[in-house]
Amino acid sequence: MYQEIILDHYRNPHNKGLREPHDGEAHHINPTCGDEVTLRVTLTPSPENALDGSATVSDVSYDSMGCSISQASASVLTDLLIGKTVDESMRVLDEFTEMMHSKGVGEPDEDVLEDAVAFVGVSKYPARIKCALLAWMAWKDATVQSMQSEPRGGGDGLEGAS
Amino acid sequence: MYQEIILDHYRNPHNKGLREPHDGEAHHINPTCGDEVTLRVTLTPSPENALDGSATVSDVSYDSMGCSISQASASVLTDLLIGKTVDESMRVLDEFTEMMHSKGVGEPDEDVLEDAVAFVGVSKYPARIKCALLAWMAWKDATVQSMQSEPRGGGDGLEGAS
Amino acid sequence: MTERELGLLDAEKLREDFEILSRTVRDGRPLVYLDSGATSQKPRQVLDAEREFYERHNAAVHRGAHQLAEEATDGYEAARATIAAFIGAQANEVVFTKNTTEAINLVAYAMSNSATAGEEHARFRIGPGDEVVVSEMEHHANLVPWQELCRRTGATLRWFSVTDEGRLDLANLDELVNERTKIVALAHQSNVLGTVNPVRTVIAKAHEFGALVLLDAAQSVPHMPVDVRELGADFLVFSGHKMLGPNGIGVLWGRPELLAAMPPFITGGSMIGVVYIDSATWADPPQRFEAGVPMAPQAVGLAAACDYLSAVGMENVRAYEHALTGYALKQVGALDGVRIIGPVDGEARGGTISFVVEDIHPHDVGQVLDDQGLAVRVGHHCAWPLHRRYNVVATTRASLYLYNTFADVDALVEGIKAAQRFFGTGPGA
Amino acid sequence: MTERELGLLDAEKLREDFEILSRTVRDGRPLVYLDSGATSQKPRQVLDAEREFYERHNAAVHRGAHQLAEEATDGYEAARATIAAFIGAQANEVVFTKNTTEAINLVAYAMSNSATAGEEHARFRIGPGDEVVVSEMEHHANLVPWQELCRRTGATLRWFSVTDEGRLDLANLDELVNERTKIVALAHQSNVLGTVNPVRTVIAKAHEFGALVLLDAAQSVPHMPVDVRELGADFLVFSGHKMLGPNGIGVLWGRPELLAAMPPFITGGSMIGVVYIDSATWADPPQRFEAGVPMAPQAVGLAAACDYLSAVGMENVRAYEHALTGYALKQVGALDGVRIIGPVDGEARGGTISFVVEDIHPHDVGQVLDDQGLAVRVGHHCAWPLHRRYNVVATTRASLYLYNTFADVDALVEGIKAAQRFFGTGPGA
Ligand SMILES: Cc1ncc(COP(=O)(O)O)c(C=O)c1O
Ligand SMILES: Cc1ncc(COP(=O)(O)O)c(C=O)c1O
Repeated sequence: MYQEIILDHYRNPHNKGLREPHDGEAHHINPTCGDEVTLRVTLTPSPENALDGSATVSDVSYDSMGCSISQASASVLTDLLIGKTVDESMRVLDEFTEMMHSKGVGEPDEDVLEDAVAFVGVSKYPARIKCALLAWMAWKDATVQSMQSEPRGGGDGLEGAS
Repeated sequence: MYQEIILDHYRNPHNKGLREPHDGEAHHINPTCGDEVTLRVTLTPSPENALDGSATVSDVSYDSMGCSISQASASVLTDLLIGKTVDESMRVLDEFTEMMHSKGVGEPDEDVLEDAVAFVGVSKYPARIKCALLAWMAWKDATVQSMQSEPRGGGDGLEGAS
Repeated sequence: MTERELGLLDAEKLREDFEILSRTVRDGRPLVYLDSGATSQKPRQVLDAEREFYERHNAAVHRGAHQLAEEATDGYEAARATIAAFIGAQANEVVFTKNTTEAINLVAYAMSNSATAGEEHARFRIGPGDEVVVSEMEHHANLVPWQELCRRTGATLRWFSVTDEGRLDLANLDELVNERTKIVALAHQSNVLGTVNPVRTVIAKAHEFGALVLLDAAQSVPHMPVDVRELGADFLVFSGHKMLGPNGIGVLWGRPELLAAMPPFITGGSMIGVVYIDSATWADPPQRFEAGVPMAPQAVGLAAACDYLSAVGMENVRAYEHALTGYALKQVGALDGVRIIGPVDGEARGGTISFVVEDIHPHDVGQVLDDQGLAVRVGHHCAWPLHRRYNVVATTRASLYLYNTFADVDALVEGIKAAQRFFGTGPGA
Repeated sequence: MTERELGLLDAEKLREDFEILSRTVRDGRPLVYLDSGATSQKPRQVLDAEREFYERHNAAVHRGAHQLAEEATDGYEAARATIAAFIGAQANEVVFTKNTTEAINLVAYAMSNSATAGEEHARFRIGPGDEVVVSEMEHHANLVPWQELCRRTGATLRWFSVTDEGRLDLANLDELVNERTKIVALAHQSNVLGTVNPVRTVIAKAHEFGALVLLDAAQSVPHMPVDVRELGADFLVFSGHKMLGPNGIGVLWGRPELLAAMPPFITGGSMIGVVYIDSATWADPPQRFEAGVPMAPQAVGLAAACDYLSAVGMENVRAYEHALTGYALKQVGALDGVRIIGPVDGEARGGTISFVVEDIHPHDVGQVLDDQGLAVRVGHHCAWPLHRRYNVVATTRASLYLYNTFADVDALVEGIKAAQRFFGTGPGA
């Protein structure tokens, strides 16, 4: 289960460290082991200035404490979702969640999941699924929150993410 | 277990029906089946006018609702204890209790228990032991109560029992 | 008539799965087990499933990251799904308890605990002026916990009567269930009368007033198809040991939104969110209500029992028991000096037959039956108020299950006659 | 060194009784089970006893008058006597619960219930101004129920600290235990640190003020001789599944005069004196606390576990585990980059060894160990406040029992080294 990609992200996490500005933030804890993640999302409204599925996830940053799987999964998440629309991101989330519950059977969609397919092996270890999903669940909460926030005006998001 | 003696006492119970006067009364219920007994004891003080172990159990009467074993056991009790001193009666009680917990092994003392030896077979049926003991436990309570009551004066007891 | 004629269920064949049914009692008499209402016997398949768990997969569930712990957790959660499906529910709506009794106490204590729990549990608060409704035919398990809830909170206990025929008396339904009613706790099937109650009527009335309804299904789930969505209750409880499953496991089913709004009952490990030295938060249901290392092997055993019953088919179980009960009501009911306490017709009633034999105390009836190898129950069957209602101290109860035969009923009838002969009562005495 | 040199206990021989210990995991690795602190494995003798009950004597105990019911009741009560004797108690002082967690909740709820119970239960009343004392090293099972008791009653929770070395800090004993203290609830042996607490000192102080003491003996009764009269506590609780017994059964031992003065917790059948429709009275202990059809087969299984442990000899179990633990502390403690959380010397501690491996998360340590067939536990082990105290989110825990060998400890050491190599940390990285 410890694919090289996972270990790489674990050793050199991307986008770690909380950043400003942000539209939504979520703090999730894994009650069975105490692992924690705080994750922030910044959205850029669509050209129509809507904070809906067509908005862009312009930044994701996080701070976390946890095992290799939870750390690497947070890092891969940021790589995958930054720059995608909310709708596209939710599709990735669904695909990732489904893979995590696949018990290692079935073919994850590599086009959608990219590096995240490395986590397919984790799905064979039920006790670790929560680790892999921790950041994703936090991302979902933070994004829903962001969509309910006041749009900070076009462009801000991208600037903030730089 | 249904010895002829038991069935006889069941069909023709002795001393059934509550009588006056009495020094102590106890009401016992068997919580597993709801059987009930109300039992009264009258004591006659010893020649020294003491209501202690040397007092005489001058009357026992009861009212009850229950199975053949509990009915017969109450009836046999009255036959055995009326006329004995409290000390002697307590010895019979101890002997009876011991026999009921003997699981049918050991020789009950026929000199002490007389007709009550017929209950030795009941001791092999744990669920029925409580039935056999119900009146005896009530007698013990009522007697302890009687000993704490005010002596009603010599003779009264015996008159009352007539 | 033999059960073969039903063509639905081959009791003789099923009996082979129950080792204990081939034993003898009291000097070599074949056992005739007529006490399944108290607890059922367990087929080999159930005992094997439990043993296999211990010998292959035993570990603390939800607590380890090693292979055994994973297998144990999988087994436990798969069992939950099987048991949930057996009553038409989703897995996350099923809470494991040690028995029906704990499941009822869980709901009753959640209600009193909500007084000091957060606002999110306000839905369950209860206090002076509020009412709890039960019935005269409840098992103590579905009566005393509500008496105690009322004592703790100052709420008032009210109850349905039963009719002379052994049916729930709905005459004062409109008066009993009203805007003060917080919860109605009712037997789905009586463990004494056999009566199957018209629970839909009561549920509909209770829901008019936003009251909750808990069904004590300890005697129904083992004997008939039960679908919680169809019934429409809010909570439903039952025990594993009465439905071919192991002892030490019971089930609380609850509507998910209600479980989510309920504060916990027993607290400790595995039911928490975060724990600080002076405060804690709760996990989501069902975990919130399952503190401590659970009875995973028993859950696996109960799931095997559900599989066993499903393979026979619960419709077949019901139909077979219905036929058997009809026969027993007729045969026992025809005896002189025998009075059945409960409905004498087979409609809306299960295979529990309680009766009194004139001039013979139930203890004595039971004893004579026992001497002939028949295992029945005597006493008040944990339904003392119901017995008081019928002016009897105790009854003799024969309770049937899928492994009983028409020959068992015949043996019962012969046994009752023998008791009458022995005590010189009844016909011919 | 091998265990043979001890001449006390032949672990290799005992292992033959545990079918599961000969299985393999993860692609054919022999199982090395180091998670007995979570739950123990069960010997054949225990599983056989339980099965024999089901196949020969199964019936509802204390509820029937037929032969099976008598045999079941005898088996259940004989089991109670055996288990009581195992801890130096009388049978009537032993209450069966489903686990340690329920046993602790039973006492905590009895205390809050006494507010609305009769005067005869006044001894257990607790309210604002009163104090409950626990420690920072408690398992959630012996912490959260007391938090909740305080929430229900307005009493105040206080706690002992632990020292850097993993010992109970008694520095403020005089201040913590005082005339306001109603009950002290304390682990006899910590499930994380392994520490055996100086309970006699605490008990003596508590009794000066008439406060009750409950010992959480879930981790001590399985591993050392325990005599309740010698200890002098008021209540003592433990679980069957951690001492070779079945799941689904636990024990509350209590001083008889205290049990007699306690109002009930779970109410229902078999725990009553008389029941009316609107009120009820209680049976004497232990029945008062055992509502519903109990887990008789599990009680019989637990008695068989006690017999098994007694045959080995609890002094031998303690001595053997002491030697094994000493070896493990030395070997694991000697590893670079490994820090043991808990006493590093073997005195007054049991065979539970929790540790952190520098720069490797416990989940990852556990995973690498699991890949080699080693079953350990990772996480906070239901002792979150304790982990916070040591500034760690989680630890890896190896817990030993009588069937573990010195070779198991060697495998653990090799496993930790492998994890360090894999993650490129530790010596040589
Ligand atoms: C010290 C201690 N107390 C209490 C418990 C709770 O035991 P159970 O989960 O069997 O109720 C445990 C084990 O989980 C424990 O180790
Ligand atoms: C109708 C009914 N409710 C509740 C119970 C209690 O079940 P348990 O003793 O398994 O908790 C029983 C059986 O004893 C019952 O028949």
